[in-house]
Amino acid sequence: MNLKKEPVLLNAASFPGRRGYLPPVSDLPTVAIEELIPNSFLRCTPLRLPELSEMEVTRHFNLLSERSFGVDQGFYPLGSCTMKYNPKLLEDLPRLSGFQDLHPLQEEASIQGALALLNFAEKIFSSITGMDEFTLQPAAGAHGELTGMLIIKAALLDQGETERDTILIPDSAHGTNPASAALAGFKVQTIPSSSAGIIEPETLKPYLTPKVAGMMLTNPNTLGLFERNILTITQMIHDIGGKVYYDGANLNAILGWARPGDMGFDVVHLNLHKTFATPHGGGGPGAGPVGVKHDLAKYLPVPRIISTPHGLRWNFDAPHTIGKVKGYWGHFGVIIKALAYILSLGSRGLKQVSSDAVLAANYLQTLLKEVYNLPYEHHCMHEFVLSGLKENMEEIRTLDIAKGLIDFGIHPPTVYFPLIVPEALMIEPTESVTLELLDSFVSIMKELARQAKEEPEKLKTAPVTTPVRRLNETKAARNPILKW
Amino acid sequence: MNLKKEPVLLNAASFPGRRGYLPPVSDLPTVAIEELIPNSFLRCTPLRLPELSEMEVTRHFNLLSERSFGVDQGFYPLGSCTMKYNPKLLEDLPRLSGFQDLHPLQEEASIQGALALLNFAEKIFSSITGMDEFTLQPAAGAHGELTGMLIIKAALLDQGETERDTILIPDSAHGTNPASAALAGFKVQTIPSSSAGIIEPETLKPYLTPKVAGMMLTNPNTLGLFERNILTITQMIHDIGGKVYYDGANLNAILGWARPGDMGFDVVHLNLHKTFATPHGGGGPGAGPVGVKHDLAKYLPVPRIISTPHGLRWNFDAPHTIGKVKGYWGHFGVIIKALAYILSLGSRGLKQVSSDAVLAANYLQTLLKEVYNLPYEHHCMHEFVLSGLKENMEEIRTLDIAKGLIDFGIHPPTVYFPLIVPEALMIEPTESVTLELLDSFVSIMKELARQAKEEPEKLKTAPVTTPVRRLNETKAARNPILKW
Amino acid sequence: MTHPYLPLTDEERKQMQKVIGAELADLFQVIPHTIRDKAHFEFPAHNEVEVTKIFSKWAKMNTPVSKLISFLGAGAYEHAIPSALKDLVTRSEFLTAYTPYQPEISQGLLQAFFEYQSLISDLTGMEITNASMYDGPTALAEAVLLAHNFTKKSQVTILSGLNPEAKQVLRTYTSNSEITLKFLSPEDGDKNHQLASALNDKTAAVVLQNPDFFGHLALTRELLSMINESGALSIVYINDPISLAILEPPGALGADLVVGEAQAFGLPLSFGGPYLGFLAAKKALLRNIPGRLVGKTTDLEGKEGFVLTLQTREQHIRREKATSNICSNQALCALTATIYLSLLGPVGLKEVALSTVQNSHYLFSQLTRIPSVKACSDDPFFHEFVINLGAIPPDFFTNMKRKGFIPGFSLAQYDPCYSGSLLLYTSELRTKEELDQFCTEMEECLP
Amino acid sequence: MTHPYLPLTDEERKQMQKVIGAELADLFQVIPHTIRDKAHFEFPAHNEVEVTKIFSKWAKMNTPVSKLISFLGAGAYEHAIPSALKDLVTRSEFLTAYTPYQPEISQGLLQAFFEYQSLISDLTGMEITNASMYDGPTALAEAVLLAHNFTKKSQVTILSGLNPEAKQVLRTYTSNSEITLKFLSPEDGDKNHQLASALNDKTAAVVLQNPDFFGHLALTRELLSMINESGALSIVYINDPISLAILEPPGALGADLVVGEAQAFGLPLSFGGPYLGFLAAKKALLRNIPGRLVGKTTDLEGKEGFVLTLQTREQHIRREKATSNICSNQALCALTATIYLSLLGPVGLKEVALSTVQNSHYLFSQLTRIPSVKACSDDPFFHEFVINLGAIPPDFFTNMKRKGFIPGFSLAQYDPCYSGSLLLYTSELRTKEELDQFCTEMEECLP
Ligand SMILES: Cc1ncc(COP(=O)(O)O)c(C=O)c1O
Ligand SMILES: Cc1ncc(COP(=O)(O)O)c(C=O)c1O
Repeated sequence: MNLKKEPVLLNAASFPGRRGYLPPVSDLPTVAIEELIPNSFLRCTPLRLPELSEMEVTRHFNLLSERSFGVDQGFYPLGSCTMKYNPKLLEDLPRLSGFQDLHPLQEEASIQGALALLNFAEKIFSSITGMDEFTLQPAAGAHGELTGMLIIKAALLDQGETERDTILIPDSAHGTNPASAALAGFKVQTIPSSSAGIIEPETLKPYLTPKVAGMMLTNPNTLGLFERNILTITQMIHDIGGKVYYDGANLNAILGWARPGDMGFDVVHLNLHKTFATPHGGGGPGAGPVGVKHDLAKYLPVPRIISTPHGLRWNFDAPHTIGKVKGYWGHFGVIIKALAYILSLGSRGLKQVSSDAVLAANYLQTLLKEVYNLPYEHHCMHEFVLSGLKENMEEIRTLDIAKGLIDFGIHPPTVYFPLIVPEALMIEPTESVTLELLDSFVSIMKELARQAKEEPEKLKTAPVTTPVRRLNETKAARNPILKW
Repeated sequence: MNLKKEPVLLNAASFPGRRGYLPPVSDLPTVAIEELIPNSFLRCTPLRLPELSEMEVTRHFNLLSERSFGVDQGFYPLGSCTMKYNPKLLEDLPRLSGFQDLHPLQEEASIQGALALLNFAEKIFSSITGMDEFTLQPAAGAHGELTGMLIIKAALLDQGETERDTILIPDSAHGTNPASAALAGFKVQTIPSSSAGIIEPETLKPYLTPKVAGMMLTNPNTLGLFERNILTITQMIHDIGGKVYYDGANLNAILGWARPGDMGFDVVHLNLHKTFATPHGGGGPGAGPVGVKHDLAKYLPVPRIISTPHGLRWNFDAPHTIGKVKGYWGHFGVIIKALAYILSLGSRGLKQVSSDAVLAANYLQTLLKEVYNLPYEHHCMHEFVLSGLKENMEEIRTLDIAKGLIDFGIHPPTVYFPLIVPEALMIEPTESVTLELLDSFVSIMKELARQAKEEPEKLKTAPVTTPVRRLNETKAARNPILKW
Repeated sequence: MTHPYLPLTDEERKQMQKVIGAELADLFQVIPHTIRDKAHFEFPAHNEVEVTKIFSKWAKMNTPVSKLISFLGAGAYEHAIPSALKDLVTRSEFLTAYTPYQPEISQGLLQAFFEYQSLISDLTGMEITNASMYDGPTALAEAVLLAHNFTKKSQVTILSGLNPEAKQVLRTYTSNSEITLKFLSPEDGDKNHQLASALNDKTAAVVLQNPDFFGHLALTRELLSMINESGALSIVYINDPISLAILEPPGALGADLVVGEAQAFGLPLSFGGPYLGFLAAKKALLRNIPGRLVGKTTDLEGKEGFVLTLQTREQHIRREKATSNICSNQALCALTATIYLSLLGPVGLKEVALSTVQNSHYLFSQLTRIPSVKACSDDPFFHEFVINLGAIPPDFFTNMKRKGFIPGFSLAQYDPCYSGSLLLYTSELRTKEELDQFCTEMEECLP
Repeated sequence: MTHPYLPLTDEERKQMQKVIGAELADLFQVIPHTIRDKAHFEFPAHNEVEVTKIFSKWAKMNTPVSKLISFLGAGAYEHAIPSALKDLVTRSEFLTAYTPYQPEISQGLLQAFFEYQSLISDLTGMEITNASMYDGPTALAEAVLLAHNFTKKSQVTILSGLNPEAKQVLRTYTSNSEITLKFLSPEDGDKNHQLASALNDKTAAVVLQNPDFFGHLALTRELLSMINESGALSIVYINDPISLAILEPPGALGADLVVGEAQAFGLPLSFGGPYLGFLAAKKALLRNIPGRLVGKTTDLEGKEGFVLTLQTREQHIRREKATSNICSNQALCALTATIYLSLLGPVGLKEVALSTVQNSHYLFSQLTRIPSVKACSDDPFFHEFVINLGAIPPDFFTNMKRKGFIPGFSLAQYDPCYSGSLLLYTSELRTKEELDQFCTEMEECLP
């Protein structure tokens, strides 16, 4: 309890001669460093690092933690991010010494447990998504997208399809989709969503040129709407020889109800840090395993785990592989957590997860559309997008609503995304919520609508309960100060 | 970051049908409980416990934690309590499975490590205090006092000294001292401190009747002053056949500089949760090992650890023992932490601990006596007591100063103790402080003195930055509400 | 000297001495030099890695129950501990705080202790609960002292089947008081008989453990009303309060005081401590109960909040006349129990209780099929029971350990008259397979 | 269904459906039934104790380096991790937060990332550092793409001694770009020679690892000025940034980009991840660098605070024209490194660096006394070095493991031409006794 205290920067808290840790030191007779390493390589620039005692470091980061807000602190309906509860059990398991102290280059006989775990995780992910084979290497969702795009590229090149250089991407897509496609060497063609918020086959048709390498989709899409034409769409892309990529960010909507593999997707990534409850950690690390259908399996990154009479082994022998996308084998620690989550819920539990997530989103949508604009009048899946206030929208914008929520102890929804919805407020409650919490969120959102009408100044200057008020982002960008 | 949110009570947050944990359950074919336990014993009163999901429990206790204040949050100069930093290493060690999962009644062959650890701890405590033998059984300081008093009682009874029923205790003593003596069956005689704040031999002399069983002292005493006549005092008590007890609460002042055993004390308790950095945990658990001189060793609680050709063993065979003062062997988990602290610092480090603690206290005393009354004009040891403000003391009391500190993010010192100092403010900075912190504390204390003069109302209504303001303690006591 | 726990640098130390106007040595000058000269002890400092190695070595010299299948109970009980518990209880705001004497800055801790008091009161069926005691045995001792002070009577009767640890502590605590303890034994008949023969108008209190140390269910409304009618206070001692999930609470049956050991509520075995004593009572005893109490009140703006209350009972105010000398208690352990109970809830706690009952009754029935194993009683029991092996074969414990088991607690350790008897406990953690395997191995190890 | 992670009860679900005006099944009606019908997969749920058992079994099937004395390094380094680190980094406010897009409620995280940027900039001697990359290899790949985009040139020269993991990832990342990679090898001469022969006016960047994969110190001001003069960007790759405690920082020598793997800053080995990629650059490259940046600014009252800044470089705004596709990064790992560096400080970090250097040089000198062990080079090295055993005896690794050692990394795993060569690393954790014992055992296991 310390919000009054202003944390200074570490370097300002430093005092020469203090220390926070005594590392073990060599017990050999001391040799001057100059006798071991030529002087020319040695540091002459002074080494500047903060000097603090253990207590000061502890207080500093405790103080910083008190100025941060996680799922454990309160409601976090951040659309597209699936800020569900991160069960504490998940944190204990990667810390088992048999996992934590394993070097990535140990010989296979000493890592049979790790290989078995990874192998099992691949199979579980396959069964959940309806895909045939998985790589666990990608570090996050965007990294999975890149991996998937490289796989599609490799497959096309392999077939001599060098002309196919375009990836179709809906205008509602997350920015990582076009960015990943571009990084893999593709051009990006944006496909407009219909007035119903989804992709219509007729809209798509004109874009199906021989240049098309494939399409990226998330389903439900970022408006929280299920692409009801998905079978037609994937068929259309397949018919012209393209591949379809599934951005797994929204898998939490359909767990146990539908599988991307059964929708015709060729490549899928998962966001373990969304759907499978591994904590976001203030921005990462996540993990973005990628699953493919049989015909693309040979392009997956190396190594793959294979079963041999001598136990499980790494197999690097894959002539068609796209290569490695990351050092070693992926975010092992994150994969452990996701797998523990999956095993804790079982298949029935996972289906209940998406059922509850969808129920909670629709409940909020039903009650909030009374005072906020709902651009697409359907039932939603696990999230939905509002388009600002019904009244006084000129004066009070989505940003003001977001900041107003902070003063009620609620983390704002995603704002101004997807880009196709003006004044977008993207709300994803997840399945972790109680009904009381949903009801109190609705009251607060309505109270903010009332304030917008009756005391707009209050909202325009919110938040007031935080250690700092609204920050000048333009100044930050115009005159970047990026270090002390 | 959540101070705006008001935590409701657990029972109010409960909703039927929710659960926070799935325990393992028997995999035997289910048998109705009535077939195993007669109905007459079974619960018919409904079982009322809160029903919450894991996330709700997590958020509830996170929220409660944000309304609490520990050493990790900021300066905690709580006199007599030695609120030093609790190193994080200490928390890791009791959690080793070889300690944490040890049942207290396991056979000795399977607990040799635990016995070796305890045996080593006894020896280390002996060397630090200059005592001969230690028991680790007492659960806290007061419990150590009771143990020590019972030992003295047993020794006297053993010598047929049934008349000796009085324990002498200075008026500056902590309340546990008289309470413990009384609990052990003694009468308490209070000895007044001199105007210099210590016990003078002449003052003591008249109390030295044949009824005297012994004396309890802490040295330095609770005024932070070293009892300079200690050798005379212990000699005087010994001369009349009494025993002298050392309350170890203030050992942090003299580690490595002086040992109670060398001052003539017969029995000593330690507060591992003060001197040896084990965390207070919001009020406990602590540990209060008791050391004695050879002649009293046979009265120590059973069992004692002995070394045999078959390894270390429990020895219950002690005909003079006072018996057990606690189930099993003491606060094993706390003892581990204290020992780790001691080993981390070594003997030189411990002496530096008390040197720094004394230095910090004198530094504060020197600077604060400008604006606060210092009743005893000596250098202090590890703590000192102020007697309210120099100016405007009628209006602004010690309590107001304490509450005023809270608004600056500082935990108040101990107030109104010791009882012999009017408007006492008892300040113990410990060795964990930086000089900046001490200086900023001095400025704040001076700022409060200024406020007392210039805006007394502000102080009288402090704190204002806390989730609640000053609470009505009279109402709480008059109409006790002790459960939901 | 610089050390991670000692932030002052030599330069700062010098500066401070200058401000004080004295050298460090001067500050210690007040200590007689004869004392200072003797203050010698010497041992090296170790870095974290070294300290960890030292303790790991000790830890490895033990064989914890996590490496075996243990049937040890006898007052300390292995139960599953939820993962979320540790994370919450070790939040540094809780862990590193002192007793919440400053309520404005301690509402979180105070609310948690208020919740603890409420939970224990509800579970035991009592009106008030204090904020914790050192452990079960000391809680019992304090309850007995309370009864003595409240009734002004001196005889205390302890029915058979009290945990020997509690017996011993009770003896120590009352050794210098006017209290006389009367320990009854099964030879004095069943508990009704024992009580009838012992109760008189000098009786301050009767102590009754339930389930008793041998696992038997002993507490009835009749026993308690006999005690109440005599003018004595009834004190019920509970060793595993998980039993309260399915047993009628002593408060509902008329108990005056319910005390016990709540280690089972989420605290690890930890070789015997720290554990958690609880003490619950009827409202009539309020002014007599030991230890801290948290009460609800309002602040100067009328907002609800919590404070330590009725402090005039306590040592820091009442000194030698206090209801007890206790100061530091088991606050963090009480917080642990509070979180444990919040996570388990009524359904979870019942599941744990029922599973332990079911597992132990199965084990009892399977073990007593072994020819050399005799049941010691067919009275109803909770999750512990006694078997008699006639004589325990030499190396029996060693052999069973080699096979991976701790086959229970040899009662002879407390009392030679029980030689040949084992007290066994099974928790919700055991599977049928493990129980069956244990019975097979027992049969092999026994003649 | 009730489950600890699913707070809604069946009754609440019904109530919600009523408010929505639709049944649950209706909500999923939009999914074509042919899809729904196929969505079958089946596996059981497990409670915490069961899940823990499952993972413990897997964990026990491994032999971690904590059970052995390991000389494996090669890009992932065992170092002591301070106890205080875990406690701080797992504070739930950090652990369970998303990317700090809402600055008012995220000042703590933002400040920590600003501190991370500052620390890495200071250590590497660079002007700017981003808020983290996935790992060392991907950070390098992004740096190369940056150089290509910035210089508009396409040739990239990689001097010998780059970590093979980084090589492979670099190949993958650039496979569909205009970039051509030129990997040089020791056969092309020393690094000066390699550079001289490869550099031309089409060179976008030169990549140089220091210490290189074989442990050698390679980075000199001359090399960097040759690169800079050619108009190419110099990219220095660092595998264990603890080396920066005692080596002259690349920034001070003129590097344009410094990237690498910071696992050594307090992250456990964890079988290869999550680790921490860092990317530091000269200010001139600011608008081109990938990933998040935290900047200092002021709020509407003029108070200082932190925000994510220059977001127009990033994918969520610039989409296919973004400097990179990275979104989630390694935030918590960057926080870990920040805490690690705060605890270690300059003195601690130097001690670690010096100890690893001293231990490894001692080991080198002792090992190369063994007749069948040849030093592969007498160039100066940091804390890793290569020895050649001629041929590695069959069962050599198995035998050494039985004796409790992992005798380093067999370079043949990356490249058969290195058969017989071992890369060895020693950390500050090793004692002289362990090193001597290892040498004795090596001598025994080798012909
Ligand atoms: C729809 C969608 N796709 C992709 C991503 C990128 O995932 P990551 O941040 O793991 O790289 C996100 C993350 O916010 C997302 O919401
Ligand atoms: C001087 C003194 N003696 C004794 C005690 C009692 O110690 P404990 O709280 O561990 O029982 C204290 C605790 O505050 C104390 O300050």
